[in-house]
Amino acid sequence: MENGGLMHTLAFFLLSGITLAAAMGVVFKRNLVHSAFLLSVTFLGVAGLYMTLQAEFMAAVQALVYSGAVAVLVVIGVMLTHRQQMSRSNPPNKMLLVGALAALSVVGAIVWAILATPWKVGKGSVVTAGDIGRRFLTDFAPPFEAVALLLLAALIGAVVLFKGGKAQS
Amino acid sequence: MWADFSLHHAWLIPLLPALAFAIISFFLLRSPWLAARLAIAAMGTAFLIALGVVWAVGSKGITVEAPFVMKTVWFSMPGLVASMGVLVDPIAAMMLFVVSLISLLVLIYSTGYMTGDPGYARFFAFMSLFAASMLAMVIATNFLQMFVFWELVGLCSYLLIGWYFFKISAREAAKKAFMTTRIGDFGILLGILFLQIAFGTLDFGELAVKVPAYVQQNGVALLTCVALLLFAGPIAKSGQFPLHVWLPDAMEGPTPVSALIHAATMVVAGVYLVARAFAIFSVLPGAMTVIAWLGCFTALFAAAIALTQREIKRILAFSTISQLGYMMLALGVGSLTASMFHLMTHAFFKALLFLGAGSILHALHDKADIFEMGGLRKSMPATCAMMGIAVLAIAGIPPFAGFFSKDEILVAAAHVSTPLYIGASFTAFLTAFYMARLFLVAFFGEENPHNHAHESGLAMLAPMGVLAVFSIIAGIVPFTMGFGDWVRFGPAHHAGIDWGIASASTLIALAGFGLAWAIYGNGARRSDAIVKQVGVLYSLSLNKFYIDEIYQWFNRNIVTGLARVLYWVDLNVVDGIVDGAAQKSGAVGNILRRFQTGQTQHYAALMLMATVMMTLILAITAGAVAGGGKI
Amino acid sequence: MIGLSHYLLVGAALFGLGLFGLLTKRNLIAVLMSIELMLNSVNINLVAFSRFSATDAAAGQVFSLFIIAVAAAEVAVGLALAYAIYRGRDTVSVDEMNWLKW
Amino acid sequence: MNFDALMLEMAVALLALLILVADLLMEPGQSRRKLGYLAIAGLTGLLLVSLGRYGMQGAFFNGLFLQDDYALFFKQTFLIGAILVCLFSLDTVDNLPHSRAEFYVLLLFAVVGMMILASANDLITLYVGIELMTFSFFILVGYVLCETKSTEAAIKYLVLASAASAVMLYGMSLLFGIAGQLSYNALAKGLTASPALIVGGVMVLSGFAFKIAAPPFHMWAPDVYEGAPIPVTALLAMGSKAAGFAAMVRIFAEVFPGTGYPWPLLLLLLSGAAMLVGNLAAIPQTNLKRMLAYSSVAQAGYLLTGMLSGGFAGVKGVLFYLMIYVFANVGAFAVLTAVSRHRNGETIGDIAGLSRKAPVLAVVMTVSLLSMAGIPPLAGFVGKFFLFSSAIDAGYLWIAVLGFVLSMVSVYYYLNVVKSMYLGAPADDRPFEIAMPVRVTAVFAMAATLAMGVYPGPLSQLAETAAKTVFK
Amino acid sequence: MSFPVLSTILFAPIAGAAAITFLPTTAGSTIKKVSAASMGISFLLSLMVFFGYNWQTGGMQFVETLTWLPEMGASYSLGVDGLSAPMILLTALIGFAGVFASWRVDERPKEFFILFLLLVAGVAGTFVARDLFLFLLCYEVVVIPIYIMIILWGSSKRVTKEYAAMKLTIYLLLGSAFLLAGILMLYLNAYPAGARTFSMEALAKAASSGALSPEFQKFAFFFVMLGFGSLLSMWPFHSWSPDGYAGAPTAVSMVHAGVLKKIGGYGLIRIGLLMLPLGFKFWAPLIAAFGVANVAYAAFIALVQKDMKYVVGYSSVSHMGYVLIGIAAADVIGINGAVANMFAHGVMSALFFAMIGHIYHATHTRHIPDLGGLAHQMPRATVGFFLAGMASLGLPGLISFVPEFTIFVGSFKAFPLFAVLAIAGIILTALYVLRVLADVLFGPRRSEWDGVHDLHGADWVPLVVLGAFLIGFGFFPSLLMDVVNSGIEPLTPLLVKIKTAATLWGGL
Repeated sequence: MENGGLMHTLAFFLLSGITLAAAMGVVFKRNLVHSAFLLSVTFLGVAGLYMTLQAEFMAAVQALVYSGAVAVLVVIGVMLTHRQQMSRSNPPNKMLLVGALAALSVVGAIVWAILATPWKVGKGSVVTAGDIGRRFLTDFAPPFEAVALLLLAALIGAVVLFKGGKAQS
Repeated sequence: MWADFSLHHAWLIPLLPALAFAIISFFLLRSPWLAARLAIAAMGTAFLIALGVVWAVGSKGITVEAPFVMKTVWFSMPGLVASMGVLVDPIAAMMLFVVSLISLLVLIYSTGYMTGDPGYARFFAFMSLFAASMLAMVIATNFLQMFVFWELVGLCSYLLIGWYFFKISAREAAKKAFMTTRIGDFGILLGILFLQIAFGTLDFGELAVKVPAYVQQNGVALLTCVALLLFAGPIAKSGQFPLHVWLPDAMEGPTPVSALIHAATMVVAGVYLVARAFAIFSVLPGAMTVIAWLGCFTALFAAAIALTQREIKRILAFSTISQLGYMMLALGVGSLTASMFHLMTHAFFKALLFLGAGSILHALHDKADIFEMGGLRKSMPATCAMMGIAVLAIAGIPPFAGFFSKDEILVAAAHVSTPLYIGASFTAFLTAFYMARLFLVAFFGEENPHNHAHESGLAMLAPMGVLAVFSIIAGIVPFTMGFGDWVRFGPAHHAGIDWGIASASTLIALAGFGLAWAIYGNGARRSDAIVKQVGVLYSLSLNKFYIDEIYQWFNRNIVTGLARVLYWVDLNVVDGIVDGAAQKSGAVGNILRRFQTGQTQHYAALMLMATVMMTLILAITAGAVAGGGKI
Repeated sequence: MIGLSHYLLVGAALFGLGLFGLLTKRNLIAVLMSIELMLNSVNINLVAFSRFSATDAAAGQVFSLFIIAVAAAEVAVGLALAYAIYRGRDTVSVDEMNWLKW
Repeated sequence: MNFDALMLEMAVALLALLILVADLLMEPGQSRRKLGYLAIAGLTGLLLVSLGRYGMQGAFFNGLFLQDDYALFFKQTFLIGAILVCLFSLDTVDNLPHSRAEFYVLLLFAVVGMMILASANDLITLYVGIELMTFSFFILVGYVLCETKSTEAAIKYLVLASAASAVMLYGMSLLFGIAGQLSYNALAKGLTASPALIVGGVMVLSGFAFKIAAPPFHMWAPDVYEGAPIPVTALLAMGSKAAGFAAMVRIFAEVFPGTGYPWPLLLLLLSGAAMLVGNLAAIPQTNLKRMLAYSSVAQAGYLLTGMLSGGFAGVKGVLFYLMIYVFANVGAFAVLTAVSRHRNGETIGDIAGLSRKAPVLAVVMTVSLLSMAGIPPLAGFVGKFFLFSSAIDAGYLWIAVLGFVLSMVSVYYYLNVVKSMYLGAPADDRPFEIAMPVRVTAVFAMAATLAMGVYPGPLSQLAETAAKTVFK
Repeated sequence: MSFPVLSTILFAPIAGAAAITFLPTTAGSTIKKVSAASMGISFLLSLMVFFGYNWQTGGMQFVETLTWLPEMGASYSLGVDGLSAPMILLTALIGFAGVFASWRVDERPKEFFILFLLLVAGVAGTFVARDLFLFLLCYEVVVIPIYIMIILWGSSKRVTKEYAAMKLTIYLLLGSAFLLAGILMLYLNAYPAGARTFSMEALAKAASSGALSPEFQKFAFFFVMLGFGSLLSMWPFHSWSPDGYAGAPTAVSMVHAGVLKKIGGYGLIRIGLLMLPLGFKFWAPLIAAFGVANVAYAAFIALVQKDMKYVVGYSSVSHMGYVLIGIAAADVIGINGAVANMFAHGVMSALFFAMIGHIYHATHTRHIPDLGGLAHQMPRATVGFFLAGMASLGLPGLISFVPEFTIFVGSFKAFPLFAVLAIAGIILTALYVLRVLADVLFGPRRSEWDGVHDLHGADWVPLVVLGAFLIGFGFFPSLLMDVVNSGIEPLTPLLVKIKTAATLWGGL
């Protein structure tokens, strides 16, 4: 998807529309399962946006990891923890007004920052998977190792929390 | 040779009794016999040295203007040098002689009077301490040293008045004495501070030069106030008008104490202070008139009260206050000689009167009301005779001591202002009357069947005898040997007897005796009814013009009242603020704690609000700082 | 012509929705989902910046890859905890988790 | 690519994996105490090795991972903290119903996270360091599954930490947008004054404020500290706070000063709020862990004053204070472990009469609490002295006065604990047996606090050299 | 001095405390002997220091220095001059008497004597320190031992002992918080970043060399005044002192009233006057006004107190008023008097508390209306009580007359009105002292106190030791005044310089 032209604009609006609609669905739907599915739709929308930004590797990883693994995990989580009526399984709490106020004020601040800041938009550059790979193992080697440890820790943690629960119940 | 030795070792006089006090209190508390002998021995040697000093002063011609002075530094710092030392001049010599003699006699007397008292040794210790501090005050070279021993004397009077401390009245009397003298000390202290700051020295010699010079340049106003402040001390110590209330209550102490301290020595300390600093007072006419009039009024006032008192020691106490008024009057009118002369003679016969009263009380087991005595002349002839001599002396009947000294005062008063003279004479009349009343009621009339009196022992009568002799000769001998040109201030005046005033005063005294004989002559009981017709005056005088009650009211309501108010303020206001602040911070803590609702989403909302707030703060301040500069 | 700010605005909207979900959803898993949304919006920002204005573009995308990894781990641990609390107290609603207070 | 820089981190990670494997070799029922000793031995060895590495300067991975005295000092703080925590919690861990070895593994992973944070010189390493540490703590906090309080605490920590890190990430993305690069020195040059910088900077600051529990971002601390098991609370109070400060000081030293915005003003507000909220809210507390949580919020306030001056004196104060805070904390939590094992409760009532039953522990607790309050001759006094003198030197007088006054107010609730220990009657008369390692740690912590209070020379010189590397 | 005298004075009690930790809690008498021995050593050495101090030459003697915190300019340096020689003697004296005054403590004696010895060592440290950091360290180290001693061995009469202990501790610590801020400001502004130092001489020179502007000195001194004022129980900050003393056990109130309060006065001179002269002069009228308030206010309240310890507590507040006025006069005589009065009041209040302690131990009550006529049963205690009463009255021949007189002379020039009001205070002091003496000692014999035992064995020591100083320095004041003068006289040029400096509302 080259940058200029009508096609790109059309794609952008379509994809962002899908993403935002799905996101609103995730947040406002009462039924947890619907929210879970809408969540994976959001992830795919975002992957599409990456395509419009010529970040093919990112789009692939997004689609694979998020909508693949994360969404599935969420659905499993929903199944594990809900036995009663699904339609009322995702109610809002009593803080709707306060929550809305807080969220709007933060978004307002961010929008003010985005619009008022003179972003120096350069000629832009496209990043290939090769560049990313090389950077991973040269400059960002310590974080890379750290993320590995982190995933291991999460793995052990999940196992401990589950196994512990079984032994106890 | 002895004279030289004693002059140069005059500081031994106070030191010996002080050593006696130390030895007794540390070692001899449980061996009374030894303690008494040690005290008397020490006092005796001190008396001998005093005689030596008198002899030296007489032979060497040391005068008031050129005293014999020895000084050492007590403590010093830049701007304030305090020294201790010995200053001997005719006035001091006279005082040394009188004080050491009477102390010796009273100590001997006490061996008899105090037998059987559990604190016998302690009594002699305190008496020696008193004698030491009195003698040390007499030879003081500067105001500070005098003030130091002035307060020590006050302490001893507190201890000795409160001797029978198991009696609440004695305890309160001691406290009252100390407090009243303390108020006087406040005055002296202020006076001393003025002198120290104005003249940089407290030495009598230097002040005698500097004060008159100062008065020449910038007038009397400030110095009169200083003088009056200094005079506040004598008002308290010598029981002058407003602060005399403690002296009658001081009779709670044992009689030897009253004889020595509240008749002969301590109470005259005030007179001695004014005499010692006469160079300052004499150049301040304003102060002199105040002293004179206060003295006269006190004399009259005390005599009026003494008329109606029923207890023997109270009568003598008021008579002392009155005689002290006389001495102050003499000083006020400018005659140092008359005042000192009367001081000496008064010391002898007043001590004798008190010792006599002591032997009566000793015999009648402390029954003090004279109307319950009566007819003691038969059972106590010696005491009666000696008391008679003393009464004649105090009334001023020639040739007894009192006549000469009182005559000097009347002559001096007459020269200055007639109203003072009239007042003084009328007081002389009252003195004669109440002394005669005491003598007649106590010794004449029929025997009171209940008390079976008996004559006191030799230990008590011997000292009274010596005092009786002195009461006779202490007037005529010094008069003839020119006491005037020995103890004087300014030119020596050889006033012979001014026969006019002398005869007038003798007649007045005899009139007093006559009136007393008329009223109390034969039946003592009936006589009191006559006196009652005088009505309100009688009750006023009996209750000492209610001055005691006024002071009590003031102390209870004003002082303690204010104390309670301040205590309330301290508890509720000062502490209130402190505890309030503690409560408040605890309360704030609780409020903050309540914020912790436990709801995760409340926390998240608060965090986001904080982020937004911080953005605003930064945007505003950044805007204000226009994008530059550090806060 | 679609510029940097368009993407940033989409990101901002997504971030706002995620935030709203976090604050108002009673169910723990819904809260986890909202957190995922917020992380996604950050990724959009990063990729957009690396595409339009970054001098070191690759760094942006590397950063977002790390974020994706961490987000995945987070969901795993989150669900494990949700399951643990569900087994302990039979509820996953965040409101009732207020035993620890004051 | 030089792995020498990563030596410490890799060694700890290897130690963790070693323990994981060793756990598999042991039968299920056997006590895991030996693994604990293995962890302690490994960490102590590393600590001794690291002592020799002072003076080795160097930026590796083209400037994204720093190896300097500043980072080394922090790493030693983490190591000491971890060693002492492991030491006094051997028993606690041994009595856990399940997965005892994994406790040590996760603990070591947290230590690795902290170390990476200390050396991070770019946003990615910073973020990953924070997440690694936080994730290990998520699980450690929720470790006691039989008690739902621990799980609740873990959930609260997870939700709030993820929210905070999401906000921080957004801030980082904005900074990346402005500067175009991620490493600190590049950011320092690239950041131009603009609204995005304000929002981005504030968001990053909020992330840090959450990590060091400065109000109004401190709400999670009391609940999580109370819910988590004691060793984890101790490590949270020491490790995570210190790591937070390590990264925060570096950023506020290199990245933000040039941007022209009054960042110290925000730090001032945070510091004041921390002292006020921390000290005042602690007064009514009865649960000791909760009280220590509020007290650690207050300590964050004192530490923030060190950052105001922007000179090496302030940073030296922060480094010194963090090190002695480790010892004070270890002392207090060691005693708390012994008490909670004896009475399985951590309220003031449970600690009553401790001076009769275990006088040594009572003295240790008193010394640790008073060191936090800043009473001489304990180390806290010297630490506060450094911090507040640097603040006054930079002109912020009133925050120092507030600091002094409030640390004296803090003496009030510390003395309440001392009072109950010395004056209270012991709740029961069962003999009070103390495990040897707990006793050793407690006495060692007290000795260290006293020694550094009376003779702070060497540590303050060490802190000064470390601080000078960040601020020339 | 090759042999480190001052360090031995400082560390003898600490060594004693350390030795006691190894003794079993049951060995009560050995504990007491060890503490008596260690305090004895430091008492003898301090006697040697005081009488060995060559006051003709003056200046710092028995000096010792060790490097401690070079980069902060703090060094462990000890030394004694005319100002601190009497104070260190006072500390050791009262510490020694305090040990014997608590010879009857049999409940947890081990902790009691360890804490007590640490307390005395801490206080001694403040007086011998020539380094401000060491001063601050010792200044605050004493607060916690006092707290623990009050809550464990104290007595709750009007207020619970816990309240009294907490109030005392937090009040003094808040005061010290302000003091720390003030001293930090002084330390930071006296010398530029590189050459900072804590040595007191150097800081004193900084003020005279003009490094500190008058405004700064006024501002910094205010903080220092708050700190030392609250320790010295200056008028608005005095409310901790009566409760604190009434709640504290005998030995603690002896040391606290006797010595700890004097750190306030000593600090006001050493740090306030020497290091911030213009600030001192500016605030001097306020200090004098508070001093007068101290004297009158506390004296009146002492009049209506029902508990003996409260009477002495308020009396110590009132006596500190004199010290404040003496210091505020800012002239050699006044300050000489103030320092000497601090020593005098220390000895006097220690003896007072020792005697009250004995009476309380014997009769288990301090309520004045219940007591009375104790002279019958306890003649020896009466002598001690009477001696202390007379000394606090300012009776010549005892220790406190000469200092008080010197204060009056000194302060009369600077603040005539305040001085007169203060001198009126001697009447009020006499009133409440005599009231206590009369109500407790004299009066009719009460049968309920017949079985009461008088001073015997160890109880004699406080009376003999303190009494010796009361009378000794009373008859020969130059022993004390010369040493103090040698410390204050070198200040004359400084005092002359600040004589004309601006003050709060002009001299009164």
